[in-house]
This record gives sequence, structure tokens and C-alpha cells, in this order.
Amino acid sequence: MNAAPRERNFRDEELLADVIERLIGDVRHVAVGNASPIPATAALLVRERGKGRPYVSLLQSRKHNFFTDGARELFDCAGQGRIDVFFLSGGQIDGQGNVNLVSTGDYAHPKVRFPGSFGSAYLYYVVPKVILFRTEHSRRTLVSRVDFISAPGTSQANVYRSGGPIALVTNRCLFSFANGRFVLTSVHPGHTIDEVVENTGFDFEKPATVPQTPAPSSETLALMREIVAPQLAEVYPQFAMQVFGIGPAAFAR
Amino acid sequence: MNAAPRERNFRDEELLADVIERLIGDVRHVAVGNASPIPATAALLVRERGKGRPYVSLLQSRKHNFFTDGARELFDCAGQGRIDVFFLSGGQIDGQGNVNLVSTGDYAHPKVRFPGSFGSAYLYYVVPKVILFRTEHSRRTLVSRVDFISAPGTSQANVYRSGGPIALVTNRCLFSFANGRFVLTSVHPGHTIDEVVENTGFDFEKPATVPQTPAPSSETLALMREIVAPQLAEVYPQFAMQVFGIGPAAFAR
Amino acid sequence: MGKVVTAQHRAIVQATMFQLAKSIDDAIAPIVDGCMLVVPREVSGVPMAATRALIRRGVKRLHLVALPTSSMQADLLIGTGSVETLETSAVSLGEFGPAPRFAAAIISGAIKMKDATCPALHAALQASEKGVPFMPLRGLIGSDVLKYRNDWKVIDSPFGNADPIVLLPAIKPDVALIHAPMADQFGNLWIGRQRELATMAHAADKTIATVEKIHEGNLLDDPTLAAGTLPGFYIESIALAERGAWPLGLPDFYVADSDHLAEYARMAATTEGFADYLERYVYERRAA
Amino acid sequence: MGKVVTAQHRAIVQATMFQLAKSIDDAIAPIVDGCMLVVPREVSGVPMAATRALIRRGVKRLHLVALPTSSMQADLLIGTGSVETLETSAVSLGEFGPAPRFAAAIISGAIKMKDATCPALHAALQASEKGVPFMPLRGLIGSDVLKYRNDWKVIDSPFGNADPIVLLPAIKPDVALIHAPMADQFGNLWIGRQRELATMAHAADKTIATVEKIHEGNLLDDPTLAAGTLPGFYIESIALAERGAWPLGLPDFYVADSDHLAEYARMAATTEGFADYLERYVYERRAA
Repeated sequence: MNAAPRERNFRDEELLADVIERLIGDVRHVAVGNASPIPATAALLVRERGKGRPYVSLLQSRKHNFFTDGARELFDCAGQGRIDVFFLSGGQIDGQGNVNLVSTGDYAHPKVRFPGSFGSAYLYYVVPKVILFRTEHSRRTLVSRVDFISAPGTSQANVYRSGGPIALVTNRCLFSFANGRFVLTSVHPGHTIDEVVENTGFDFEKPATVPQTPAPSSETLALMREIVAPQLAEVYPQFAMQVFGIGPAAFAR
Repeated sequence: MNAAPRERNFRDEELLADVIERLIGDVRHVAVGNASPIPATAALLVRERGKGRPYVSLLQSRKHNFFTDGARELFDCAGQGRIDVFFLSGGQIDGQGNVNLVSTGDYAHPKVRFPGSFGSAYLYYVVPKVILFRTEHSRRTLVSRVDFISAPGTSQANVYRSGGPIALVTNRCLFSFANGRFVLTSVHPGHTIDEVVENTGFDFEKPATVPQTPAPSSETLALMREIVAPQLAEVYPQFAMQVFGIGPAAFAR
Repeated sequence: MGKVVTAQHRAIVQATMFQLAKSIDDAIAPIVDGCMLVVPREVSGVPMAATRALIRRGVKRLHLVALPTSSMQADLLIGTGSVETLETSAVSLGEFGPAPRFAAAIISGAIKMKDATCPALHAALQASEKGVPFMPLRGLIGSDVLKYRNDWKVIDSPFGNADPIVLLPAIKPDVALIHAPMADQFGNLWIGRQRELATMAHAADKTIATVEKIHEGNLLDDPTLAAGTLPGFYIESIALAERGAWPLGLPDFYVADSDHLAEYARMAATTEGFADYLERYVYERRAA
Repeated sequence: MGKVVTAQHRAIVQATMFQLAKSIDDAIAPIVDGCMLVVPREVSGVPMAATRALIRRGVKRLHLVALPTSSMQADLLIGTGSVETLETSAVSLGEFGPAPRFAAAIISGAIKMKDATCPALHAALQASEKGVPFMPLRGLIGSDVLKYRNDWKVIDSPFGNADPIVLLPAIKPDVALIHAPMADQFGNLWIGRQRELATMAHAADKTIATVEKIHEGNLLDDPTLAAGTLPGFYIESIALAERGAWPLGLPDFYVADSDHLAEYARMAATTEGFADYLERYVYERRAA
């Protein structure tokens, strides 16, 4: 990969997609949920580079969706071990990797209600690489302890679990997840370690030196903008327009 | 129904189909297995009279088969309570209504091996009206105790069971089944009670008077021969030819 | 007696077995107050016209099961006070934001919420499809979704060694309400890839459908169409409803009306705005 | 770097992702001695050409699962000594009589038989499809099918009151071998209504298919065809095999060769006749 130019010639979303692309690695099938345009960008980027590998299933797409057995097939497929990578966000995420997609406050009398757990209480257990992402990195979202565990970051040894979180990508940094804890892995250009500490509600491991997240290469940016972005417009029209300036016309491409 | 003519103007298969037609009654869905041309005749006859009701699913047919969810749908459908009538035969049938489709002698070292239990170990429990039929009425087939219970005639009170046998139709007579026992209900024209007793390996109830099975009416015979038989030719070509003289040409009808 | 029905006549009598409903209102009559109603997710053919008809009729106390999630349909039914219990994995307007009436009803305690997770709902419907009292499912253990569902049980798998697994009780809806591209006059319904609609129909006691159009001939006669067809013996009633999913889309046929959904999100954000929305788009039958 | 892949180029690189096998022999290479192989019932597309190729290759010690029954395919594999364990609900030649090699092998004890009942096999495959260790099933209690299956367990349903129910352990085949009307160059397979083929593919580690023809274009692009399509990510290899189900039929495409099946029934009735049959129709590749 070429060195990135020193001046900032990319948008935050492009940086995050580039980070996620590297996390995906060499796999066979990546599934992307409904409200995940940045992970979708990353997955399509991996597929471009892999000459068609991996399968990328964008769950709300028709063109990028290979499922023909109804809405249950994603979950069955994951249960079979055929989904290698999935993405989860959360109203709250805590330092143990627990995610909350339900509500804050007492469950019986909540303060804020989120949409609900979707498939997290299953997929988090059975997809080998679950990548957490949250573009709002704050003490409101990254908390010491979630108010409701939609899906736990780790499980007891005798609980069947073939998957779980491997990383958390935010607008400020990348954490990796191992042994039940987050480790600060890199800080994005324009952000600092102190800022990450200040805005994170949970404790995390901080190595002696924390590198800066590399900027996307010009080749990556070109691929993303010219090849991937038009493919996003079907499922994420607003995102494709705002980030890449791609209007509905590109859809037909 | 008109009285049958005194002279015998029908074949055994037509009599048996007529008997089975009455057993089917007014229902919503009748399913007919692979090797059951006489029950298929009866079911199609009921459908003709019912102006399209009930649904008749001939499992090996394309034209008379409404299932689109694969081979499991019949069983799922029966589990849902949507199959009202099914037919079973058996290498052996005993006086408790147990059927044996597996083997004679010791299971580990059998004397004769039959094809296997098919769906009997499930359907016998969940289809409200299972009609047993066996065109060979002998002490070899109707036995005191089957060597292998593919499916039991009755179950203990706490075993989930919404279905079971209601009758046994043979080439000699009709038995009804109630309270765990067969009752001789009618003897077919040309056969006698003594002959039934002599050729039956199990005990059964014998009312003081046992009527003769009524012969099929001329209207029934006409319907069977002119309307039903051509529909049978797709699935049971040999039967349609032998019993009704219907060749493959009628298939296109 | 010798007079027998001709083959031509046969086709006619078979056709009379199933009757298309005269109206959406007629079709939805079996959805009575207090019943358990299952509806599909937002990309599977949501019967929005039928939903508006239900609201106009004033349906009450529904136990609404959204398989496995819902968007505007659940929000509307909740906002109109039609729902007593909601069982689903999420309600959201997607890129148009949170589902405002859903969130408000949870905060105020106006509905009883049974939070689930998508595969659990699929499995619980499949239990009814298979006529079994429960289905096992991996995951869930350690989740608060399980903690608050005292109708879900954890057993030690008899095939494992200290291997806990969750058993989910079967969900057996009284009615499945769906919208599909087409039906034929025999009551067969073409659902294509949306096979959760088949599971819903198999699991439910009765299935009611609205469709975009009536297919001439029998859908089961063509092997290619038959592969995506739900056979008529699962179907209670069918009514024609062109653009019956509007303002949601019907995949492969028409896309969602984004402008209208944005308008809904804006209006439904307040009680007053929601009342205006109903007046304008539901009770006025403008879109029915 | 500014040089980017064109949209046209994209179509080409995607096409290279899946490679059709050069021959049936190549396609069936993953079916190794001792593996668990699942095959479909006689009306669902039985890969007979591939079965003959397996026999010519001398496959041994198969754990053959016939979902839920079999006819000539199981009989052939048993007669050639390729099967160690057979798990199915019935083997029969239908109107051509009993399956002679099957019956002989049971009587002589040459194979280990795991007698099942149709819905139990479907449910056990669905357990693997859903990634659960077992599936519950009604019926069975009091049947000798259950009595002789010590791998099946009876539990007291935690949702009932002294309500016994059978749990069936998941069947997870190494390979599913099927025959279908068509595939495309992306590895997608059109299976139509034979949805047990989908369950087999979902449950098995690898799926191998033979097909009548290669469809131009992508089967998933057409919503009507897509409804009957098994997506390529389940598929390990595909080989072209015209009339690949012969002498059995392929529903909606061609009927069974009754004369040949009658001949098989007659010849396979004796060991010598069966050997002659193999010589003439299997080893000679006359029909391969």
C-alpha cells in the first residue's frame, strides 16, 4: 500500500472504512446489517481487492444479497459457521464488550428506548469476527457498564460460543478486544490519546506506544470512490450522496 | 345413493375405493402416500363430489400436489393439524392397531426385511383419521402381535397424540377401530364372516349382526371410471391400466 | 346417473373452491380484538393498506408479533392504541430515525413489551410450523433479553456435557397478515424469496393476504412460479390492494416512498402531529 | 493508481470466483471413503450419474443418509459394498418392488442400519441447518423405531406437565450430493420446489451438485428464478450431467425410465444378475 499523502484528502467515513477493511481480513462471507453504511463500504472494498471474494451480503440490498430462504437464513447461516464477519453498534457499549440496543435506565421504566436487540443476542455468539463500530465516541455511548445487555462481550467457558467481538472502531480510534478487555490499538489522525481517555467511559489497556491510524492510500480512496460508492447508492442513498456525492443515477450502473 | 345392482358389475378395487370414500367424510385435506392407488381413487372421488373440496395431495404427483416447501412440508403440515386423513399399510398389522413396516423376526437378525417405516412413526400420531388398508387379508399380514412396531395403534394418556387409526380396509371386510380394538363393521360381497375369522390372526369384536358392505352405486362407478381414473394415470399408470383400462394417452387429459 | 361431470366443468368447480374477498375490510374480518397477529419485517411485503383498514375499524388489544422487526406498521398500530402486547426484536424507521410512537409507548408503559432477538422469533414460529412445543437456540445465555423472558427456559442439553441451551416456546399466532406480489383464483400466493411469509402462514391458524394483482391461471402449474408459491390451503382470505405496501416498498416491484416516510417520521414525533397524520392519511382513506 | 477497475471488468472477475468442475469425477473428489453423505429422495433429483462415478471410483465405508427415503441409488451403493452405515426411513423400488440389494444386506448383516422415520430425518438435518445440537419431534414414543435408536433421547418437556417428547441429535453430513435442473457460472443452483435440497446443503459441510444445464447469466438476478435458487456460497462443486438422474426422473423435466427400472429390479434380484447389471450399466460407462 502506498504511503498516504500528508495533507488530509479523505473524509472520516473513508478512514473508518479503511480501518474496517483491514479488520475483515481474508474470509469467505461478510454480512452487513441495515444501518451500517461504513462497514458496507469496507466489505465491498475487500471484495473488490479479492476479485469477488468474500461474499458480501448487504441485508437490505437486492443486488448484494444472496439469501433466498427468507429472513431466517442469515441466522441459520451464521449458526452453521458460514458467516465470518458481522458488524454491531449499540446505544451503549461497555468495557467488557457488552452491547445495549434496548434502553437506558431501569428496563421496566426506561429513560431512553432504542429500537431493540435485532439479532445481536445470537450473532454476537456465533460470528467469529464481530466488529463493533460507533461513530459517536463519548462517555454517553462508551460506558462503564451498559444498562441492558443485549449481547455480552464474553461468556462462561461452558456456554457455546464460536464468535464474539474482535475490535471497536470509533470516530476517534481503534480498540482491539481480547481476553475480555479493550486495548487501544491506534488513534485516528487529528485525535489524541488524551482525548480518547477523556471521552471513554470504560477502562481500557493502553500500550506504551500507540500508533496513529494510517490514512487510506490514494489507491484505496480511488477504489472506494469510483467503484464501491456507486454500489452503495442502492441501499444507502443518503450516505452515498453525503459522503461520496453519488446521486441515484449511479444506481443503474 | 342408489341401491347397487345385484349382479357384480364392479372390481374389488372399486369396492374398496368406495368404502374408503365413505370413511374419509367431510374434511379439508387428504394426503395419499406413494403406494396407495386405491386410497388415491377414493380421495379423488371425494373431491369430485365435494366440488373441489377437500384438497387431495398425491405425494408422488406433480398435478395433484400442492406442497412447495420440500419433502418435509407434509409432516410439518400434519404437525400443524392441517392433514385430516392419511393412509397406511403394513407388512404386518396387529389387533392393537400396531403397524410393522420394518421386518419380521428378530430386528437384529430379521427373516424378511420390508422397506422401512416411512413417515408412519409420526403421521400415525398426528393425523386424526388414519385409514389402514391391506389388500392381502391373511394370517400372515393380520397378526396377533407385530414383530416390530413402526407405529403403535394407541398411546399412553400423557403421550401427545391428536390422531390414530379409525379403520382397517382389507380385500375381505371393513374393520373400524375404537378403544384400542378392531370391530368388524361389514363384510364385502362374496366374502363371509367365517372366512374373515379364519384369515385374521388377531382377535376382534364381532357384533351380533354384521352387514354386507354395500356395492358401489352406478353413479359412483361412472365417476370413478370416467373422471377419476384418468387423473390416476399420472401417478399410478400400471394401476390405471389394470383396473380401469386407462392408458398413458389419458394422462394429457 | 350416467351423466358425468366433464373435464371442462371440473376446472370450473375447482375454481369456486376459493373466493377472493370483495374488499380489504372483508378480508381482515378474522382479525378480532385481542388476537395474536404476526406481521413481516419491513422488506418482506408489509400489508400497509390492510393495516390502515384495521385501524379504521378500531382493532384493539392486539398481541402483535413482528417477525423479526418492524418499522412504520408497528409504530402506527401502537400509536393508535391497537396494541396491548408487542413481541419483536426491534422497531425503527431505519434511516428516517427512531419509531416515535413505539418509543413513547415504551416510556409511558402503554404497551407490554416482549423483547426478543431475530433468530428467536424465527425459531419460535418454526416450532409451530413443525408442531412442536419449543425450539432450541444457541446464543442468548448471559443476555438480558433472556433474563427478562421468563417464558424462555434454559436446559442442560442431553447431548452435551454441562452444555446449557435455551428452549423457546412455540409462537402460534391466530392470524398472519401479509402483502405479496400476486395470488391466483385458487388461493395460491406468490411470495418469492420472502420465505418467512411461508413460515408465518404455516405457524398461524389463519393467513390473510393482500396482493398487487391476480395471476391468470394456476401459480402451481408453472414449476418456476411454483417454487415461490405458498399453496392455497394455508390461506383464509385474499384481497386485491394495489400498492398495498405503500408507503413502504415491495422488493422487486416498487421502492419505498421516502418523502412520505420522512413526513411520517416528522409528524409522528408528537402526539398532535401523529393525530394529524392519521386524519390525513389513514381515516381519510386517501391512501387506502 | 488512478487506474481503476471498470464495471465491465468487475463482471468478469466475479465470474471467475466459481469454477465449474471439468468432470463428474472431479466434482465428486471431496466424497472420501468413510464420510457421511446425504442424498435426496427419489423424486427430488437423484444424482445417479454421479453415483455411478462414485462406484467406479470404488468409494467405501459411506455413512449414507437418504433424506428421507431412497430407491435405486441406495440399492446400488449397498450392492457394491460402498455403504457401511445406512440411515433412512425406507428403501424401495416403488412399483417395481422391494430393493433387493438393500434387503439382502440387512438380512446378511452386511450394513449397519439406522432405521428412522421421515420427519425425524428432516428435523435432524434442520438442527444442523440451525446450528443447534438437537431438534424436538412429536410422535415416536411407543414406536420400536425409537426403541432401537439409543442416540435419540426422551425428555419431559419443560413447557408441559409430564409431557414426554423426543429430542433428535443433529445430523451434520460431510457432503450433500444432489442433482438439479440448472446452475449458473456463479455457483448458484436452481432447485425449484425441492426445498429439502436447500436444507441438505445448509446442513452439510460441503455440497456437490450435478446439473442438466448451465443457465446463462445470474440466477439471482431474476426474482422468479431466485425464489427457487440455492445461493453459491453453499456449493463446493458443480458438474454438468445431462440426464444425470437417469434412470430415475427429474420432476418437471423428464420421467423415470420404467423399462430400465424394471430391468434393474429383475437383474438385482440375484448377486449374479446385479454383477451383470454393474458390468453393463455402471462400469461400462454406457450411461455415465
